[in-house]
Amino acid sequence: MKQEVRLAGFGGQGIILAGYVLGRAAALYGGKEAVLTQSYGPEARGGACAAELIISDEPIDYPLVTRPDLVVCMSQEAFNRYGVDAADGAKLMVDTDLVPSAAGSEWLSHVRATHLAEELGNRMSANMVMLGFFAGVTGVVARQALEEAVRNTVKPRTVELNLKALDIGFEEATGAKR
Amino acid sequence: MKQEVRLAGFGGQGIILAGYVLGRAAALYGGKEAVLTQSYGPEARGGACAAELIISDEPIDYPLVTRPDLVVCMSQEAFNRYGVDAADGAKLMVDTDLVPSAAGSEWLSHVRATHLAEELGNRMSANMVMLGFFAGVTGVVARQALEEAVRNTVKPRTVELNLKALDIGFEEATGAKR
Amino acid sequence: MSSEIVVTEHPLDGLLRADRLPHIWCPGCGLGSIMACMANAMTDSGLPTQKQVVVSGIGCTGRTAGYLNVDSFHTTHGRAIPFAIGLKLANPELAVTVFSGDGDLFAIGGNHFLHAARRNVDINVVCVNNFNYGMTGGQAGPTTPTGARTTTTPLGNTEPPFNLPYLAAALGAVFVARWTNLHVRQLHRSMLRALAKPGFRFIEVVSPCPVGFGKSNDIGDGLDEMRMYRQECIIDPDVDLSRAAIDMRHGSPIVLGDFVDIERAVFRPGGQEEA
Amino acid sequence: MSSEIVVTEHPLDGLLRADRLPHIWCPGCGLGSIMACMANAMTDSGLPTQKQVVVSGIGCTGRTAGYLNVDSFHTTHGRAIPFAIGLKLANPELAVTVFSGDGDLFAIGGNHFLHAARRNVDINVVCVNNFNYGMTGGQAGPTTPTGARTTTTPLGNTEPPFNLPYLAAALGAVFVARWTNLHVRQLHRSMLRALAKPGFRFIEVVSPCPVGFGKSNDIGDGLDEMRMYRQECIIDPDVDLSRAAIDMRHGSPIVLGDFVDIERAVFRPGGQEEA
Amino acid sequence: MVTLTQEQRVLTGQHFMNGDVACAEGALAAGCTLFAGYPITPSTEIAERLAQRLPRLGGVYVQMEDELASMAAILGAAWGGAKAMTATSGPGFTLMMENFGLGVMTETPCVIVDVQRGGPSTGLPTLVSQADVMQAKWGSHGDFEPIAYSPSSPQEMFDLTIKAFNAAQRYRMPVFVLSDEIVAHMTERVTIPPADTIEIVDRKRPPPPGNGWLPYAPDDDLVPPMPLAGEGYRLHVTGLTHDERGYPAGDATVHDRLVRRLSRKVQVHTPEISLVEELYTEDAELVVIAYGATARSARRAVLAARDRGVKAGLLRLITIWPFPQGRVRELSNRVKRFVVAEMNLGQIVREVERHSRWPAIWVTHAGGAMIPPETILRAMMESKSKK
Amino acid sequence: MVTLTQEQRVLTGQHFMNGDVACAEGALAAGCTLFAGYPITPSTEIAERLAQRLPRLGGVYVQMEDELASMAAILGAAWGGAKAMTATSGPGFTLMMENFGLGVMTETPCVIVDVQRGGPSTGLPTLVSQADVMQAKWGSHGDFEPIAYSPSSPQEMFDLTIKAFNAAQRYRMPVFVLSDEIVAHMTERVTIPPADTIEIVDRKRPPPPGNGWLPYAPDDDLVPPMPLAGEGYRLHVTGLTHDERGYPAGDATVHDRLVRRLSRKVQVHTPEISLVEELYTEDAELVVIAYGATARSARRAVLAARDRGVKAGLLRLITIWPFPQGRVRELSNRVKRFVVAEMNLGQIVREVERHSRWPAIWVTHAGGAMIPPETILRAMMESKSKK
Amino acid sequence: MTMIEYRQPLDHETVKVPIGQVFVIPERCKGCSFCIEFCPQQVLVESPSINTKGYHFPVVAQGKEQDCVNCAFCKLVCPEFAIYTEEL
Amino acid sequence: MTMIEYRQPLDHETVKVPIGQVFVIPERCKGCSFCIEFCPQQVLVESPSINTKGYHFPVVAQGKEQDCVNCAFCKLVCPEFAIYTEEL
Ligand SMILES: Cc1ncc(C[n+]2csc(CCOP(=O)(O)OP(=O)(O)O)c2C)c(N)n1
Ligand SMILES: Cc1ncc(C[n+]2csc(CCOP(=O)(O)OP(=O)(O)O)c2C)c(N)n1
Ligand code: SF4
Ligand code: SF4
Ligand code: SF4
Ligand code: SF4
Repeated sequence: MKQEVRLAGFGGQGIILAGYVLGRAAALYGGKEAVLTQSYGPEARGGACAAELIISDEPIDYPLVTRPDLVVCMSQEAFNRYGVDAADGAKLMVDTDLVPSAAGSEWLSHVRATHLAEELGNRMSANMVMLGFFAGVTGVVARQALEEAVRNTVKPRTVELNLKALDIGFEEATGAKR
Repeated sequence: MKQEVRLAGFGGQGIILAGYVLGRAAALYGGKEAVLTQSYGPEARGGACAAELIISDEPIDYPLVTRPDLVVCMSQEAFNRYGVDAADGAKLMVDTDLVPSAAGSEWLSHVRATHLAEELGNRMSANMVMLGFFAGVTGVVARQALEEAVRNTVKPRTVELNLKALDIGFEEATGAKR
Repeated sequence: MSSEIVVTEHPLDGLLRADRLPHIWCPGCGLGSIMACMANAMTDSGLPTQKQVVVSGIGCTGRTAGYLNVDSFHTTHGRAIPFAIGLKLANPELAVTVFSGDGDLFAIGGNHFLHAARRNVDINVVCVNNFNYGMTGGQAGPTTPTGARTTTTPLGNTEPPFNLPYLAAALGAVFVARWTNLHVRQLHRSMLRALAKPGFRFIEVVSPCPVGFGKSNDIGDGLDEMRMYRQECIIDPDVDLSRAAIDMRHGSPIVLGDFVDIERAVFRPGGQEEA
Repeated sequence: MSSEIVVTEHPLDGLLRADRLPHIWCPGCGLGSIMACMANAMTDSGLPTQKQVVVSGIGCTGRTAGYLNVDSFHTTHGRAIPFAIGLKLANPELAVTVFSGDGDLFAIGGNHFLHAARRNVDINVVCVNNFNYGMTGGQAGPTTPTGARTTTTPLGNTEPPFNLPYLAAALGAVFVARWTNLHVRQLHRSMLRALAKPGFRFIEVVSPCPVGFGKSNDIGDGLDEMRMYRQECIIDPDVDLSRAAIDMRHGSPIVLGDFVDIERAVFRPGGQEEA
Repeated sequence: MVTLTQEQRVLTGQHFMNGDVACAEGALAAGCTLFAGYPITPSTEIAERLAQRLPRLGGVYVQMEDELASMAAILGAAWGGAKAMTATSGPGFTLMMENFGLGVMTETPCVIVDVQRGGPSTGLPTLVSQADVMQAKWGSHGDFEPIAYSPSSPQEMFDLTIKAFNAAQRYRMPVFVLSDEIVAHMTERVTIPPADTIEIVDRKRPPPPGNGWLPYAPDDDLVPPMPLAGEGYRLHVTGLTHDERGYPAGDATVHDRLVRRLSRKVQVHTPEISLVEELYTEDAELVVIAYGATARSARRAVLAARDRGVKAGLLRLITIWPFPQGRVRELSNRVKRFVVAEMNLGQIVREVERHSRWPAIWVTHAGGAMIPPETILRAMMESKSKK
Repeated sequence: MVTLTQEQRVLTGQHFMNGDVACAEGALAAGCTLFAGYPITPSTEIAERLAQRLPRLGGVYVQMEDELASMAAILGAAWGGAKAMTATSGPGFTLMMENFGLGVMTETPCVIVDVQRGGPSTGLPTLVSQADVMQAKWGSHGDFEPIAYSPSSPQEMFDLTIKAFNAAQRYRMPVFVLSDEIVAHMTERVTIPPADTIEIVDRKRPPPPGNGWLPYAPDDDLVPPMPLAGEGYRLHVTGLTHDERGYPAGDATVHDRLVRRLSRKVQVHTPEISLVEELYTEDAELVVIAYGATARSARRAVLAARDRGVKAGLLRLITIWPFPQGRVRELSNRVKRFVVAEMNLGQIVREVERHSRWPAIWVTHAGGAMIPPETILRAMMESKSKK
Repeated sequence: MTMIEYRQPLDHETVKVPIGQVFVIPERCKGCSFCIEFCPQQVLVESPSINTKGYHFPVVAQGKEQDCVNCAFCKLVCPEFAIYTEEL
Repeated sequence: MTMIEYRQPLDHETVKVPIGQVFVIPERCKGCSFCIEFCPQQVLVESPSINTKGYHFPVVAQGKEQDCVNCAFCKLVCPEFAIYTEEL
């Protein structure tokens, strides 16, 4: 089983960190192979930004995502660009408030990640809310693996906050529209 | 007919200039082919110095002197180094006063070039005295060619002096020991 | 008389490669402000646009050459000055401005600055000092203030930075100034003065790099850094330049001004007689 | 008590690679005198010979590394300083002296000087200034006085030379001096002072290159140039260094002295806490 | 002499790391005590990691004013006793070439990492290429024989950096790690073994000073032992042609002997140095040769070809230099075709052709993106059908 | 724009000149208006000659602070309208490589003379080698296809410098003259023809500014016309990968297209560019391939071999790059063996082997002295007897 | 505290100053707020709506329609060439 | 005119100064005359004979055998390490 994942948004949202936590969870605590790549380059500054992962049970040779199975969009721009992946059969997840144009669409999963993070008291945790949601919806990695990855990745004093955000995302996933 | 010539002395004697005049005379005014090479390198500073020429009726391919036919020594050091060329059949010419160890040797040509230049009023003309002598003894290039080369090489105000020095050398050659 | 009018073109667009906007610079980066001053000064200088040339090295600042709609050269890292010298010597009619970053001009490119200033080559140099290497992601450079954190000085920079105006003046630059991207009016005027003079002219422009220097040093965004300039800068054209180094540790001020404006024989290549 | 005694060994031979003598330097070249001062200073400094290291670049002066019988490195043109920095940082016990030419240190190598001085790296730099590139046959360089003739400035040099002590001082060198190869006693003492200090130390030594600069400028041989030094030099340690440039056109003096001797925090690599 | 505290030096365990960071950790695991460099995309994270790590371990991170200085500094550092390293990319690699030559000539051990990006010139600063491969062999004036490792994964960034340090010490020379932007920037699992299981090679040490020992007289392995500054040997080290004492010798014979030895000391050890990985080459008729990131595409292509019943194999070059000419020669006697895939306009394929009996199939791209497996597969299938 | 007075520019007549001086005169004859350089043995006399000559003709001689600056300055000068040149040797050549790459990428015409001396590193500063030949092809990061002339005499230093200027203008790129210390320092007769008989090529000029003309859109010959700074084109010139407007484009497809075109513009013109001299190749069984100073030894060896009844021939490469692969292939179908003689450890012989059907005989020497004719002759005779 | 220089007549308190019209190119704005913060007359505020990139561009504050003195500071300081003024 | 510094007691006119012995290595000398010209006591002159390279090395002038004050200036200034003095 091999899955290609694309997390997209804009600089400053912690997209790359979310990708890293996901990959780490899969590769170190989830018994899988994982490779993470990301957009680089000056054109990416402050603008669009994406983390791409392949998560697989087999060793991974070609490391780049070509046809993502799972796509997360955390900005309108990202959705404009990657929404089409759905045509290729990808499952899409969006932050409802950040992708106005997707509002009400039934064929993708919605979560108000940023909103929920704000409720939690830290807008910057939206990435973890989204990650929890993503994992809950897709089951690509186990919850414990993700938690372990968070614990070993973020600064000690922010572990609790991030785990909480992850939780919220998982909970949302239970009731998420599929 | 091809002849290999080596002019040797120390820095400041005008050895390279003499070589240049000889080569130029042969190549531009003497109807011959000529190539001039010289010693370079920091080790040559202020110390030994040599100009080497091949003068030939045919085009010259390999440009370096390997077995000189004609050797001029204007210092004891040069003689110590190149005197042995005589063993290979080279004809040797020395400035008598500068090569004490060769004094009285019958198998080479002597000329008091520096002494004669001093008599002429300019020690620095010893190179041209020697060149005149050399040409007179060996006939490698015609006198007119040499004179033409001098005229076109040295600074205008020193032409006369240099031609005079050349003359003196030629005259010496007439009576030179062979 | 009314509220704002929404338009799609800007009066400076003619001097910009407007088809390349938006530029790649981050929100809150000061580079755009400084380029705006430059574009204004080029327009206002009275020099024919056709004869104005901009040469940049590599870096965020170096991208300026790609946005100004004049003959513009985006060279290699550190080599804008010698490239500019070649241009100027080959065609003395050109008005050549080098527009580049502090790392480009003073880290890898320091030697060319040294010699160009000594020779008093007839070029104008605008150096944007954002206290770090922006393009590569915020490493320390030779202008990073002592104590500042960057991605390569996680425990604080142990080195003293160059005092650029002092260095330029000591080398004999005929015009030397320092401003910030907040002092756009003075900067614009300073640029005009520089453009009007022959010889080696140098303007340092302090500018925020919020994603690099700003972030590492908890300054906040570009606006916050500019607020800091408003707080910390003093204008003193007569300052003893040897005391004008930028030291952020002690809350000592950033001294601004047009510091030097002298005449000195302009470089002409070896052996050429004066016209 | 008697006339001279003919011998075959010299008391400094131990600090020389005597098997390589005579050196390649021309008769009348000042380099040997300066190396003698250096050898004496190294001996007299009290520093263990084993820990003294000499690093040179390329040029006639650069050959010094090959004659001093200590650990010595003859690197590439212009790169003696960064090589020396690597040595020093890897083994702080070493006492590292860079001994090289004006072209090596200030033409191609200028940038490294700039940064090493700014950082106050703990190395000692001796620069022999013979006003030209000796090794390559007497071309103009950045220390060639204005108006001087060389093989590449047949009509006279149009550029102003660096004022090396001023530059070094402006960059923050902790010890700055200038002497000539005639002032061997003072030079020897200056070298001793430099060897005893931590930080970036700089000594410029003016020296004749009779086959290059001397010949092109009708100065005569090395002795004649030294007679000129006797005539033209003044010792003034308190001179305003900005006025200490060497200008041979106006018969203005060559100012000599130990000009700067200050304390300043010595470079320690990024993030290392002071011991 | 600078030494490292051992605690936290080797981060034994499993990590999810990008190639640049893994390279930095490999350096520390190999005993790197000094890094001198100048930032450049896409190698900068190596410097940044070491700027964080080295000072805390008692080592030296120094950021120089440019790449010329960086290269000179690591040479100096090596003579001061450091295991020294720098990291750069295309333009910086070019600038390092002069002092790389000094390192070759003076036999100075150190490691240079080049993370390849699109060139020539500034080209594509953030995107991949493999176009500096020939430059590693020919980029400095004069003749020399380099050693260059080509990692295909973050794990290999770690492993091969260690090997590069060891080769540098063993053969006394600057050694290259020729990485590329893809491998440097991708994040994967990296396993760091316990410190005591990591082989570390130290330079051969000479007898104590003073017995007429000649610093540039090689042992039987053609490598001279290496003294350090400050030990009392009164060394002279020069980039000029030198004799066995280390003294300048402006002589053609000495020069030829020296320059040949410097090349031969690598050539004779090619069997120990050279590393390749092979897949299905035993029975392959068509062998793809690739290295670095491209080898990952090649692997996928070979597997796909096997699926289609083609007897395909993969020869992955782990060392690019010295080129494994022996192995290529052997294979060329057996297989029918080589397909060489690389992100440049054809560099290693030239070496392959020199050592094989027929022209190879060139799969090239100047850079900016990985060569997709499909492109390689297509070339393989076409070559089959043409056969 | 700087222009030269015509009087005394071309010193028509016969001269006894060394190669360096002849090179400088060739530059002037070709219309060189600006020289930027930094002295280095054995090329310094080129600079010195131009320092004497250019200012008196109204041209520009500027001595820069190093070779990095020199190379950058001639690129700038070319955009200012100059026919610009620099001259250097090994270490300086290495330092020029980064901005040479900028010249390639921005298609900037200029001439770089490298007078080869013994390397690596400082090596043998005053003695000959030919060991920078591969560096001319691979010395800068990324892929490119150079043009390099290899003179064998002072006369050719003159002639080929002119050709180099012309090729630079015609193909819009930096062009190399790869000389060597022997040819540069030997003095021979040099014949300078009348100015009006010397072919001078000027760069193709674009249509007047303002009609949507694309500065990096090539003509059919793959070379774009070249505007100058100050003419009103509002050019943007960058070393980044760029599109036909000259604007940065961080894209693999644009990159591959651009880099391939830059190589192909040389490759497709190889027939016009490539120059060889042949001696007795019509019926030769054994062909010696050589260039530069070594070709003079080779000529002597071939003549000597003929004297001994061996059917020997000489293929002298006048252009080294682009490598005359076509001619080598043709010959390889006819002759029995190639002997390749060069003052390096084997560089061009590798190209020869790639394009011929059997290994060549390597006659190599790292440098410091010419390869004597006898050495080449011996190799020829041995190869005969082994046959 | 430094002086930022605005173009004002020395006696600007008493003399009638020129009145300016603000022009904005919303799509260019990256929301840095330089113009808003440093307008000497505090004429500008963030727009309530966002542009396609998601930034709040500057608009003239309610009640400040007559306050722009056409000093053009915003034109010089805007890094995005997204705002300028003209004399009315 | 500059001061070249010699090591002399301040009261050297009245106090007995050390007396030096000159040692010469003739084969090293390149005849630059630095020692001869700048010896503060003018102790040295050119030798009548030449060394193998042809240079006139320094010898103590006749009548000056007691004049060397062992200031060691010649030792420092000689570029060839061809002369030195020792205190008697
Ligand atoms: C030879 C070389 N070395 C390194 C780099 C990488 N590099 C690109 S820009 C830059 C520094 C930029 O800093 P600065 O000049 O201050 O400009 P900024 O980006 O801060 O405006 C560096 C190190 C390069 N392009 N070329
Ligand atoms: C990269 C490089 N460029 C040029 C040279 C040639 N070169 C050797 S020494 C030298 C200059 C020497 O001048 P300086 O440093 O003043 O020393 P001097 O010989 O006068 O003592 C030059 C240009 C070189 N060796 N390497
Ligand atoms: S990285 Fe810094 S300097 Fe570069 S565009 Fe962003 S803010 Fe500006
Ligand atoms: S060339 Fe000049 S500097 Fe070099 S050894 Fe001779 S005199 Fe001294
Ligand atoms: S200054 Fe420009 S980019 Fe910044 S908020 Fe104002 S209009 Fe927008
Ligand atoms: S100073 Fe030395 S080299 Fe010069 S004359 Fe005296 S002994 Fe000879």
